[in-house]
Amino acid sequence: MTAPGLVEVRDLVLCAGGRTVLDGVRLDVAAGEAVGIVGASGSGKTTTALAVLGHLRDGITHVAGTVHVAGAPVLPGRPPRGVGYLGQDPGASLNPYRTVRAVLTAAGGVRRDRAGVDALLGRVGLPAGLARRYPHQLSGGQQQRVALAIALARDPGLLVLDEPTTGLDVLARADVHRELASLRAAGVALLWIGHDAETLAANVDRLVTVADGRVVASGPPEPARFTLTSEAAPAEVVLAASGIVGGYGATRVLHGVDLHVGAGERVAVLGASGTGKTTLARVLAGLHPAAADTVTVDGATLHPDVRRRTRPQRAALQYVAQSPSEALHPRQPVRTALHRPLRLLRNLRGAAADAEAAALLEVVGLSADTAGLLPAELSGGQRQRVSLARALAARPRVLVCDEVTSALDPGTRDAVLGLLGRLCAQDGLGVVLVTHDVEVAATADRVVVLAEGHVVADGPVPDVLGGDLLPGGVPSHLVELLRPDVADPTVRGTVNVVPSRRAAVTAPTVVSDDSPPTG
Amino acid sequence: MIRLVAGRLATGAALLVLLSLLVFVGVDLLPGDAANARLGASATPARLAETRQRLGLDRPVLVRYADWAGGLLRGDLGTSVSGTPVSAILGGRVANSALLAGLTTILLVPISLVVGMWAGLRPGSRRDRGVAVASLLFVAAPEFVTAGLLVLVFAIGLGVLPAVSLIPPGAGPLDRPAALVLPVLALLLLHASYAVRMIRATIAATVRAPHVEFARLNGEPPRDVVRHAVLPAVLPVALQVWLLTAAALVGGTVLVERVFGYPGIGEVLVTAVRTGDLPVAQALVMVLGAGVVVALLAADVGVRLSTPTLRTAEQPAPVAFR
Amino acid sequence: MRWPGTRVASGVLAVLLVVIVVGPLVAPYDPAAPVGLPYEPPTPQALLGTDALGRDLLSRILDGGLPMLGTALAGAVAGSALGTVAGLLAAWWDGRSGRSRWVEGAVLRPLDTLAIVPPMLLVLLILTAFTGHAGLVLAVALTGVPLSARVLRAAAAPVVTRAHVEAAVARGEGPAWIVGRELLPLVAGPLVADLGIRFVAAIYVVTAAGFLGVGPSGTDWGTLIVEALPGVELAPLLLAVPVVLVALLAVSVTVLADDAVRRSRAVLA
Amino acid sequence: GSPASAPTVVGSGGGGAAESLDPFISGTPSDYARNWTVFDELFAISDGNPLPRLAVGVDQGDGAFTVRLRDGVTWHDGSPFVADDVAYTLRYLASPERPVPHELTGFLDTAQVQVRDPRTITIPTLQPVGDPAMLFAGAGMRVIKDGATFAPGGTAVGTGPYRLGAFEPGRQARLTRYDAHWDGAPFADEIVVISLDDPSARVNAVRTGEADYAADVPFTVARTGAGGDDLEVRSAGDTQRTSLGFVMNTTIRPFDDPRARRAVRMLVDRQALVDRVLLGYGVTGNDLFGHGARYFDDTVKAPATDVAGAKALLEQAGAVGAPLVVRSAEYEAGMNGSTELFVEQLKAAGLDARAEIVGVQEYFAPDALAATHLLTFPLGPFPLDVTYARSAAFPTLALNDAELKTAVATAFSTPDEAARAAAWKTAQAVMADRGNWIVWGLADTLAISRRNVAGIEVRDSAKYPYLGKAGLA
Ligand SMILES: Nc1ncnc2c1ncn2[C@@H]1O[C@H](COP(=O)(O)OP(=O)(O)OP(=O)(O)O)[C@@H](O)[C@H]1O
Ligand SMILES: Nc1ncnc2c1ncn2[C@@H]1O[C@H](COP(=O)(O)OP(=O)(O)OP(=O)(O)O)[C@@H](O)[C@H]1O
Ligand SMILES: [Mg+2]
Ligand SMILES: [Mg+2]
Repeated sequence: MTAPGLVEVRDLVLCAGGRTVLDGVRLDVAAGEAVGIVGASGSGKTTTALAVLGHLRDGITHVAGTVHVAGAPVLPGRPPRGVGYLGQDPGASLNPYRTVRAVLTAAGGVRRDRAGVDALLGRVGLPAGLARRYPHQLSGGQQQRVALAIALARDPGLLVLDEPTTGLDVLARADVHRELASLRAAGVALLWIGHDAETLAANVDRLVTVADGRVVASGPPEPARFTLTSEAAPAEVVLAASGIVGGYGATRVLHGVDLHVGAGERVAVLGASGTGKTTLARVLAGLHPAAADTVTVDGATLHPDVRRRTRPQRAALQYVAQSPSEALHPRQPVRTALHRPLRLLRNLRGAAADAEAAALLEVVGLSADTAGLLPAELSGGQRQRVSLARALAARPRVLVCDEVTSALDPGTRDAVLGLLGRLCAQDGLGVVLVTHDVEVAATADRVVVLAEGHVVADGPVPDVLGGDLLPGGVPSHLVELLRPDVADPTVRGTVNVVPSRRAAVTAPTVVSDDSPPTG
Repeated sequence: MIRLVAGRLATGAALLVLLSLLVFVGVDLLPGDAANARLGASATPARLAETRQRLGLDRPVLVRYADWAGGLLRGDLGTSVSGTPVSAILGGRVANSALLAGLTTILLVPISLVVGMWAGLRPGSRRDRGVAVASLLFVAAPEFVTAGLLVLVFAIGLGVLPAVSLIPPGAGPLDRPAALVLPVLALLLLHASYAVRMIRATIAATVRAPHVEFARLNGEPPRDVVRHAVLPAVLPVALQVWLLTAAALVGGTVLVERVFGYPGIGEVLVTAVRTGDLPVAQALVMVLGAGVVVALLAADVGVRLSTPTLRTAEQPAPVAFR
Repeated sequence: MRWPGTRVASGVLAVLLVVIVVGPLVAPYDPAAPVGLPYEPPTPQALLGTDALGRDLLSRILDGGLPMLGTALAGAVAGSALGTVAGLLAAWWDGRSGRSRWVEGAVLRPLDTLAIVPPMLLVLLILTAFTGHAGLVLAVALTGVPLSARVLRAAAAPVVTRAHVEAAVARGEGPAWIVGRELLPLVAGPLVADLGIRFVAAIYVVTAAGFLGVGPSGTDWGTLIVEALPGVELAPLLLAVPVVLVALLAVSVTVLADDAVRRSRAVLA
Repeated sequence: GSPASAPTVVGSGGGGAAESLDPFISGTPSDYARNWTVFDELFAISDGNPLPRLAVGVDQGDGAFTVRLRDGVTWHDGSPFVADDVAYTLRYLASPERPVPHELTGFLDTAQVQVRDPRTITIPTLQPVGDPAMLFAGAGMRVIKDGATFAPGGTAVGTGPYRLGAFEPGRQARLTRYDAHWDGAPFADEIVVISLDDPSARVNAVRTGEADYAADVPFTVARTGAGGDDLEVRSAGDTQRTSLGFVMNTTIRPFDDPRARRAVRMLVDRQALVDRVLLGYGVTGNDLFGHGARYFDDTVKAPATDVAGAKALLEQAGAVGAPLVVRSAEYEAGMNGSTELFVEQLKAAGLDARAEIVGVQEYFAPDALAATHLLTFPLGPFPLDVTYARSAAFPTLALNDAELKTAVATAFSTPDEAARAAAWKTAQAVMADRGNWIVWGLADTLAISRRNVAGIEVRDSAKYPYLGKAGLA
């Protein structure tokens, strides 16, 4: 199984409806080697990975080239044996209609008994008690590991991993990275796709870069970069919130969160998935009902419901939502997106509004022509800038940004974060940066760490994020902070099974006894 | 789950009450009334007035409604304007129509599932397109036209099946099963076609779902993929379609019943509405409405039970009890 | 799913529409006046033969497309429009957690009441109340509203929570802007598909009403089908021509509507 | 005929599920066919004349008449038929609990009925009745047993040629032979009366051998042919034809003017309507209802078609361009079709005519009737008493004419045969001259039957034949 030259892709050309998707890809994976593939979105990473599995998605046709796995051709449609596959989205990969045990009993085409299933779970670091659950009753990390267990059920010599951690929060990501590291150590070859070269670099032997369906670079990875910045402490406080309590129905998500932001200060709110970061941001924005009037901007108390806030209050606190593709109306041009707040919050119309819109676009680094385009005609980074411009149109004092960079590739992400930094410095704008990404948090002035709806740390970036790095680039100190079993013993044992609003990110609010015993 | 069912039944009952009031007042507002219909050409004004008085039609509509509702609470469906108690008119007929609807549904389930799977597992294939077009054609043709053609071929042409549903007194349709074949077939062609279309589409979409792709790419045998990953995904949708079809069949057998002279509620329904026979129309609205409420509730419960995310939503994860 | 279905369907529909729209102008005879004896076979004078009262079938077919299309379209559009407004409002109020739910109830409860009346009964009741085409339009619309509302509500549910909708609320937009400009454009796909289904159902209602004896008189294709039934043995064309035309119309519209569903992201995603 | 079972299909014109054992609630043709066989009437109509059945004669008295009853008649349960049964029947049909008042209660004082002896009964009248036998025959009054009630699920005891066996409303009734019938034992052992609403279903049932006889089938069946060697299409004959026509509303313009009425009668192309609506299965009418009844004047001719003359008359009446609404409902096959064609004929003559097609339950709604100019009206071969009584009692249908009123009143009340005949002649002459009827056609009543079915008689109407003498030859 582990003969040299495990995977040989030679001059592979795949087309989709006349368009070339893969244009002469050449790729080798040796037995036991870990190869990473990076590239921009749409560059053909997934298509390559699936080709290695002998699978072409509907609409893709094989034009030329060969793919051999363990010496046997796999294209077209002859899936190799002994190759495990782990998809991008663990939540969607698992059969939602079967329990973990039912799936694992027959996984890999072999029947196994109870002990066999438990052993398989053990291999990926999961307790046997999980076997009775359905996929939606698992956290994202647990789902990912069950999927891994299914892939391992074939006893593969090669694992094909397609962005296995994109949907996961810091904790789950660290867990998965740990598992993969141990597999790699056990001699399983990995073909690992990601769009984040820095994270991948720490985990593979060799990195291949794909662009427009072609392999453009190949070589050993560069070491991880991790910069911690900290600026001077700010003066006057623009946003102050104290004792924020909020939840959904009877479930309480925020248990008295305090937050203050100074003028020109960037405060990152960091936390695992499902800890209530978005809820917090929405309470601040007046979009989610909160228990009491707990938010003040420049000393003035804001009504908990945005519709009951005065016009200047609405303008003073602006909220930039998570996904740039959802934040803009797909059928409205950028001009409309900017004109509406100008008209409603600043009473600008016609030529005055046009001029102001152009100025806003310039501020966020976009050309004035952008005004006529639809969101679909913009790149992700451009879209995010338009959202920012729309928020800035109100001339806010505070900007609450919810994961504004999570959907962006590293280059665009840095540009957007840079822009925010500039705005803080120039206009004294206070920024709340909600994120689950440590690297994003590292660009702020101060970090507030949220776990289980409690603030568990609040301080300058180096204090909170310093220390050793775990595989996957997560500071070990932070992992300690986020482990909630330490935080509140009273809620132990009640696993939150509220279906997440986004299927990809399902995480338990409390990790109970059957959480990974790590290692 | 029990709370859901109880709650939904209560809402359903409330809606039925609202509905009965709407229908009662609405039908009363129609031009002409039962006295007119009853007397026909012999409806001289004097006789008309007397008949109205005898039937109580001269009283205000709300008083009559209250009367009717009171009777209903005591289990009395009232008396048709023809003088016959409504319960005697409806009696076995509701059961006969339910039999027709039930048989159709029972046959519809396996047929639509098998044909839908057969087509949907190979989306875009020749057989898939064939099924799609054929089902469309059957959906587009009114069932009484289909039924008429069936009679022409199987009863008059080949003489193998009865053209009309003659059920002797004291017997039920099940005592003459041959009489059920053509009516059920006519209903089936229409409704199964619809179900096949829906199920086919769901299967075609499920086959491309990530969890199916994942299972396949990790070497699960095709038969197991269909059994474990495709079918369970289709079941909630199919259940909805089946039960909604059953709901549509409640009172939807009218046209076919008429073609075959089947002793169901069809003819009663048409006559009652057309002659303004309020007590009968009301009783039917209640019976059929209740049938639909139950079918819709069953659909919801079925979907809930066949979807793990919904089924487990109200209970904690299994391990939490340890 | 790349098959010629869509193109064929568009072609058939185009031809049918031309026949329907131009038909009344080119009909050789007055569709209401007898031109011969009943049930005459096709002759050069009456190309499709005559109907039960000796009127020219071809003229009646040509004349009857427009009323049929008019009724079906008006009913379908009215039903879909009502359903859309109700569905969007319901989704909008439902989507705002923690806020009062009574509006949703006020919008949906009457529709639920409609939904539990078996459609055939509803058709009978309505057509007994309002004879003629107005009644048909109403019957088609009312039998369709509950389902349309549900479909649109389901389609709008994922849309109402989108960030741009919240942004609109936060900056103080009114309900007209939110429902009309934020939500409506994003449910256009399901809306078109629903319209297609309503349209086919409308044709069906017209025929069924005629069969039950509550349909309007005239040359409406649905009415022609029903009128042809008693004499089908004498003149099969009387039944065959309108049935085939209605089937072609229904099939081509359904194929195109299916296509609209397939292309609309909101339904699939 | 031989003693064999002869299942008979009889049409049911809707409402079959409401069929009742009560002969006074009868509404559908199969109801009639069944009840007419289970019960006997005092007098029946045969070829337009009263035929003594349970009664053997009537003696006129002062403000009352005395009915002599047949001897030796027994009920199906064996008890003898007596005058008390008739008295009970009259009380029963006058009972205020009944949903619909019976037509006879307008003529008879049922509260004052006197039973003289078991064979004799005296019935006081509320208004003069010239021909009581005809009154009873026209009203089709069956006699029920003293004390009878007709609860659903129960049975019915009559004196008729067949006893009621199993019965399910709207489906079937099985009738078994009553050997002790006073009119001689019937032929068939059993007759099955089936209710089928849809005309095609009735025909199909006979064609596929599931039934032997179906009454009232569409004309298209006659055109297609019976569809088998052992099948035939039968016509009920000339006297059983149904008169089809329109009635002009003389209470509003333009038909308050006799010239306008005459003009329209001159316009209508009767033959064209017969050819198309009836497919030729019938003949043109002479604008008088009552064809087939005693005293019907078939010497009267309808006005000749004369479009120019009609237009001149309309001009004189000032009715040119007046809107004409023709109201119709399909409560008899062909009503709406005839209306559509009739409207086309009026339009062709330059009149502003329009058809108003409504549902059956609102057709006779008085307000709407009062506002329409013409309405379709079919009438079977009822006695002239019934025909004229009905139209006189309804303002929209009535012709307000002194001469007509006197003639009809005389015909109703005079016991003198010759005077009655003369009065009817006068009444019909008035209708022919300035009447408001347009009876354009006399429609055949067709049945499809197995050839060996014999003995089916027409009494009241061919749509629900008398089965008492039926059998398979
Ligand atoms: N089934 C398909 N039919 C047609 N085109 C396809 C199909 N699947 C992918 N493509 C196209 O092929 C190209 C490569 O897609 P692929 O999924 O391999 O990208 P990727 O590098 O994995 O991107 P991402 O990082 O967004 O996952 C894209 O332009 C995509 O639009
Ligand atoms: N509409 C809702 N109804 C019920 N519970 C909800 C709802 N939305 C979120 N929750 C729950 O509230 C908790 C906090 O959610 P929130 O979205 O604030 O988390 P987050 O920290 O933003 O997570 P992420 O990093 O995944 O965005 C989670 O447990 C989530 O499951
Ligand atoms: Mg990819
Ligand atoms: Mg969030």
